[in-house]
Order: sequence, then C-alpha cells, then structure tokens
Amino acid sequence: MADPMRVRATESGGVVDVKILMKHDMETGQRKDSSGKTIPSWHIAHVAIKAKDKEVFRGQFGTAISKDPFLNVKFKGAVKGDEVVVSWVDSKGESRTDKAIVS
Amino acid sequence: MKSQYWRLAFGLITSFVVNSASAQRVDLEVQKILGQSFQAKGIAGLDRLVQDENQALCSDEKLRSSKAGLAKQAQLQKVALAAIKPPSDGIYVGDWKSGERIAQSGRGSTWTDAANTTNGGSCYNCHQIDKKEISHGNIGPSLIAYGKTRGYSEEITKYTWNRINNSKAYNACSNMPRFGHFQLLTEQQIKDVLALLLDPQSPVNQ
Amino acid sequence: MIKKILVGVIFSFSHSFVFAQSNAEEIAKYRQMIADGNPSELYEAAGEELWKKPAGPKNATLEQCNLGLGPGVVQGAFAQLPRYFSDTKRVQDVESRLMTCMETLQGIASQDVIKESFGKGLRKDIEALTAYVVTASKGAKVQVLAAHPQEKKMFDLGKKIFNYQGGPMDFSCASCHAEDGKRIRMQDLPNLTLAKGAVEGWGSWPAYRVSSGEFWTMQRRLNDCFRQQRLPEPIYGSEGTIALSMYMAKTAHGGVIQTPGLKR
Amino acid sequence: MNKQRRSVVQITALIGLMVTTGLISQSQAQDWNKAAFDGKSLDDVMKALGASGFEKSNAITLNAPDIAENGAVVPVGVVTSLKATQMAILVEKNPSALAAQFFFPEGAQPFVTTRVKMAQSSNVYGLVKADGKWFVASKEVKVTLGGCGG
Repeated sequence: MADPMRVRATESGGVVDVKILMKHDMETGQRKDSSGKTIPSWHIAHVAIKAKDKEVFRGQFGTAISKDPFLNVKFKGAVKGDEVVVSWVDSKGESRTDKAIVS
Repeated sequence: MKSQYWRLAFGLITSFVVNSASAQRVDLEVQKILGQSFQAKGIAGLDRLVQDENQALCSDEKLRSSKAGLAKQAQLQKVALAAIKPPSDGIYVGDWKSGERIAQSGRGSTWTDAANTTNGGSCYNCHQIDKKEISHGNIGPSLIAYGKTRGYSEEITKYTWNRINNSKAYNACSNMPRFGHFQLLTEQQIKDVLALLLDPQSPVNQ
Repeated sequence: MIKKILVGVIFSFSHSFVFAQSNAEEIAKYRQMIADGNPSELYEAAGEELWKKPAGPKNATLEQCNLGLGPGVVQGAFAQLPRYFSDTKRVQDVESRLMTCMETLQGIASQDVIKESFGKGLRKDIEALTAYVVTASKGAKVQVLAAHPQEKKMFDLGKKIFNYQGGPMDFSCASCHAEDGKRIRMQDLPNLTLAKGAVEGWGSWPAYRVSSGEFWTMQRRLNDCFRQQRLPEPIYGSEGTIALSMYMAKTAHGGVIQTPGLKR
Repeated sequence: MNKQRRSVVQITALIGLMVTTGLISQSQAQDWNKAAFDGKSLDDVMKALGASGFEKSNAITLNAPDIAENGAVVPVGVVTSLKATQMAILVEKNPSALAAQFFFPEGAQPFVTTRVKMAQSSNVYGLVKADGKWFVASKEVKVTLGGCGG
C-alpha cells in the first residue's frame, strides 16, 4: 500500500491554505538502473482535494513533478474544524487518501 | 571475506610503518580503527588507506607546521618537482575545449565508478575558471584570465604544467590532488586542461 | 608588468566576488522557497509508525528503547548523542543505538542492518526511525561534552580521522571542512573544526537530499563523503564513523539543532 | 475539441461526487490529458491544451527561482488576479514540456505551488485559463551543477 501523505490545512481570513507532501518516486521513465535497463515511468497522475463533500481543487501531474511531490493550494468555503480530504491516483492505478482538520 | 581484506590492508599498513618509521610518527591506534571501520568496495580497496610520506605528514596538524615538519615539506617538494616529466613530445598546450569538459567532470576513481571510467579533473569543484560557469568552488584560487594576466611565456607554461601534474611540488600540503603523480589524468588530458588556462583563444583569457 | 598583473588580479577578484555574492543570494532564495514542505516529514511519520509497531522475532515495539535519557524517552535524546552506553560498553551514535535496540528488544541482528544498502530493507527502517528520533530534538541544543573517558577517546580519534589524508586524491575531511567561507561548486562547506561551522554541519544533518530524493542520515552523509574522497567504504555504524560524529557533535556543543534539514 | 473536453470534465466531476471512498473516480482517472502530457515541445502542448493563441499577461505572477541549486527540485508557483478555471506549468526544455495541469472549481483560489524537475536551464511557463482564454507568464530558471559531481 502507498505510504501516507502529510496534509496541513490552516484557515486565515476565510481562506484555507492546504500544504501536501506525497510519498512517491515519480519515476520519469528516463532513468536507467545499474544494469542499464530503463526504469519505466511511474507517477502520480491525479490529485483531488475535497472539503465538506465539495471538490475544491483537482490536478494532473506528469513525470516532471519532483519526487515526493509537494503541493500548496488555497480555497474558500471551509472553517476551522472542517475536514479536508486529499486523494491521489498514480499511473499504475494505486491510490491513497488522507485527511486533515483545518486549524 | 571482509576480515580477510582488512587483514591484508593492515599488513600493508604495518609494512609501511616499518618502512617509513624514521620519516614520521604513524598513529597505530588510528590505523587499527580505520582498518576495522572500512571495507573494500568496487575499485576502492583498503590499500587506499595506506598513506605515503606526504599524506602522513600533512595529516599531522602539529608536525606539519613544526620546524622539522616544514623541513620535511621542503624536502618532499624537491623530490616531487624532480619527478615531474615534461610532455613526451615537447608540446604543452592541448585543446582547451576538451580541457573545459575535463574541468567540468568530477567523475572517476570512486567505488561506484568502473575501473575504466575516464577521470575528470574536478577543477570547477574548487576553482573559478570560465566566468560563464557560475557554479564553481573557491577552495582554490580563481583562474579567470589565467594566461592573460600571467602571460603565455615558457616559464609560466612549464610552471602550470608542473602545478597540474603535482601541486605538491610547490606546496607539500596543498589541497590539490596530484594529477600526474597518481595518473589521475593522462598526459593528453593535462595538456588540454593547461590549454584551458593558457590558450589565448580559451574563454578563460577573453 | 607586475602592476599589470596586480590590476588583473584585483579586477578578477572583485569581479568574481560581486558575481558570487548575487548568485549566493539567488541560491539563498531558492533554499528559502523549498524550506516549506520538507519531505523528511514523510520519513519521520514512517519512523514513528515503526517505533510503535511490534516487529522482529520477539514481536516487540521499540517503545522501551533507551537512547540515553531512559527507556522510551525520544524527546531531546538525539541532542545528547553520541554518548557512552554502559550496557553495550560503547560510544554510540543514534543509528548504532537504534540497531542495539532492535537487537535487544526485537531480536533483529545488527548484522542484518549492517549488510544492507542505504534506502533498502532494515537499513531503510533505521533511516526512518532516525528521522523520527532526530526530529524530536529539533530546536534543542547539542549537549555533547565528551566527559566520559571513552567519549573523550572517541573525540580524539575522530579528530585524527578527520585529518587523515589518503587515497589517490590525498583528501581528508579537513581538505574541505577546515576553513571558513569555502565552497565546492555552489555548496557551502561548513568549517567543522570550529563551533559555528560544526553547528551548521552537525546540526543540519540528517537531511532530505533533493538531488537523490532521499532522507540521508549522518552515516549516509559520511559514507558519500568518503566515496567522493575516493577512499574505501566506511562500514555502517563502525567505530571510525562514530568517532567522526563525536568529533563534530562535541565541537557543535551548545548549538541549536536544525535537523532534519533540506539539502541540495 | 476544447468544448468537448470541457463537457467530459463536467460529467466526470459529477461521477466523482458519487464516489464515497477516494475522491477520484475511475473515469476521472482515465481522463488524464495524455495528448498534452505526451507532447514534447512547447507548441505540442499548447496545441493539446487549446492554448496556441495564448496572450502574455501581467496579471499572472510566476514564482520560480533565478537559479536552482538542483534541477531535481525546482519550486514553481502560479498566482493570478484573473478568474482562473485552469492552470498549467510548462518547462520548455524538458523531454516533455508539460509538468502539471490544474483545475479550479468554484471556491478554489487561483493559486498553486509545486515543485518540478528540470533537465537543464530553461524557460518555465505558467499558463492560466480564464474566461475561456489562455494567458501566460514565463521566466528563465538556471539549473546549476552542484556538489563534487562524482
């Protein structure tokens, strides 16, 4: 199973700031292993963020997003104590969902 | 297997101690711990922990700056200078473009390198050379306009040749590797690096 | 002639100085931009899980591990390492101590960690555990006085290894880390022989290495330093590596721990 | 083509709402913008995004360093005063120029920061789609060689 994310959500002046770290190798498909074989590309493809059952952000990543991806986004429509849910799905169909409480 | 390696190295170390006991003190305790703390990997064998006279002297902070140490340094410099060979065909200046590539490369001789990996000079790690390369170190002096400021005389050319071959011929405890002495660079590579510094067409001198 | 050379030298010096300074500012800006969101946190989280999860032949957790401040105390423990442990009769750094705990509490042989590669298997677990332990000392002050005779001995040994030149390039740790204001390429080299530099170096490792995208412990940092020195490989958790850590930690005594850092 | 894509996005968004575990539905996962991510050059990607007729805009701020200490991690942020519905980050000299694409539903602020890999020094582009049109800001990021290089 995929490793957990770190999700932080803080609210200030009505805007919720979400910072996410995802654990993923984000293989480019350009690297070679020690025996000279190309390591196939393997990357997070979709990221979605929801608050109060409403989608507040969606993104698609290519292989050029850095290993252990970082994402910082902002949205309106949630307050302290609300739950923010973050999900990703990678190019092999593996996925991960984690939550954070807005502080 | 491992212990076999270190015993081999320890044997080497011990024999070295006997050979050079008169030259300087070798710390047996340190040698012993090092022998136990390292393992051979790839092309980097435990023999690399065996010091020559120069390394042993310069590793001893107190001794190297003592009166006896300074005298020893002067003697080592003399020996080093005498051992440098001029280019076999008498031509000092090679191709500066190749020299720039050598100066940029920090590859070779590590345990992750193959035995036949071409060594780089790692020059930019420590020196500013072509001013267009902003990622340069400062352990060694800036070499910008090297030939332009010093001139392209035979004297400067020979000095530069010597310095790349064995910097320790001028300063026994210099931080610069002995590229010729340890055959880290080939004769042609040294010519090319020299060209980077002393070819009037080289970007270093623009 | 001499005048001409002098002018040239001064010109090139001032030129490179201004150039280097603006670049240094830009690099500082870059570091600032990535400081927020250090992936070390992912390793720390994994380490915390490993700390609390029963494992090994004895199916036990590491929660009773004594890192020097008593069984189970993680907070501030890294700040007083390396130190002498009477149960093992050795001076140990955080990684070798974690190996001891794995062995005594969980029944996992230290040799199984030592023979692994960095980032793999049990070694990877130790790395994550290290991330967890060191993060619990972030902001604390280094408390390493090397008062115990064994600690003092390790400090002296570490200093000698620090200065020990070898290999085909004549490098020692001191070749790069014994003067202020030095750089390799654009990377600042802390002067580890003085308190200020020792805090910068010792206090900011372990760190997440951007270039490899991995969390690097001090053992791994040292391992790659020796690789670049063209020397053979230091054995994981060996006396020589712990001696070097003792040398750095004692020199850094009193400085604030910034680890886990975020490095090139 | 563009219109069609937008309707696909809307439909899949609806499906997404119905999925209770995880936020990304299967059809959404299949909706990955392959043509744009496979595009090699800047032009390829602009075409695939329907952004060929883009305009430069001062209303977009592209936050990226002048010099990156390492190409493996280059922070890039896009923020705009435009009413953005989509954004994209492109690195001109990467093997495939498109690094990421973002969608902003109602409530989302037109702000995103992430980190990209850069194979070499290159121009980086921040694209913003607002009122059905694409706007662009760009900046050069120098990637330096670092460390001992061994």
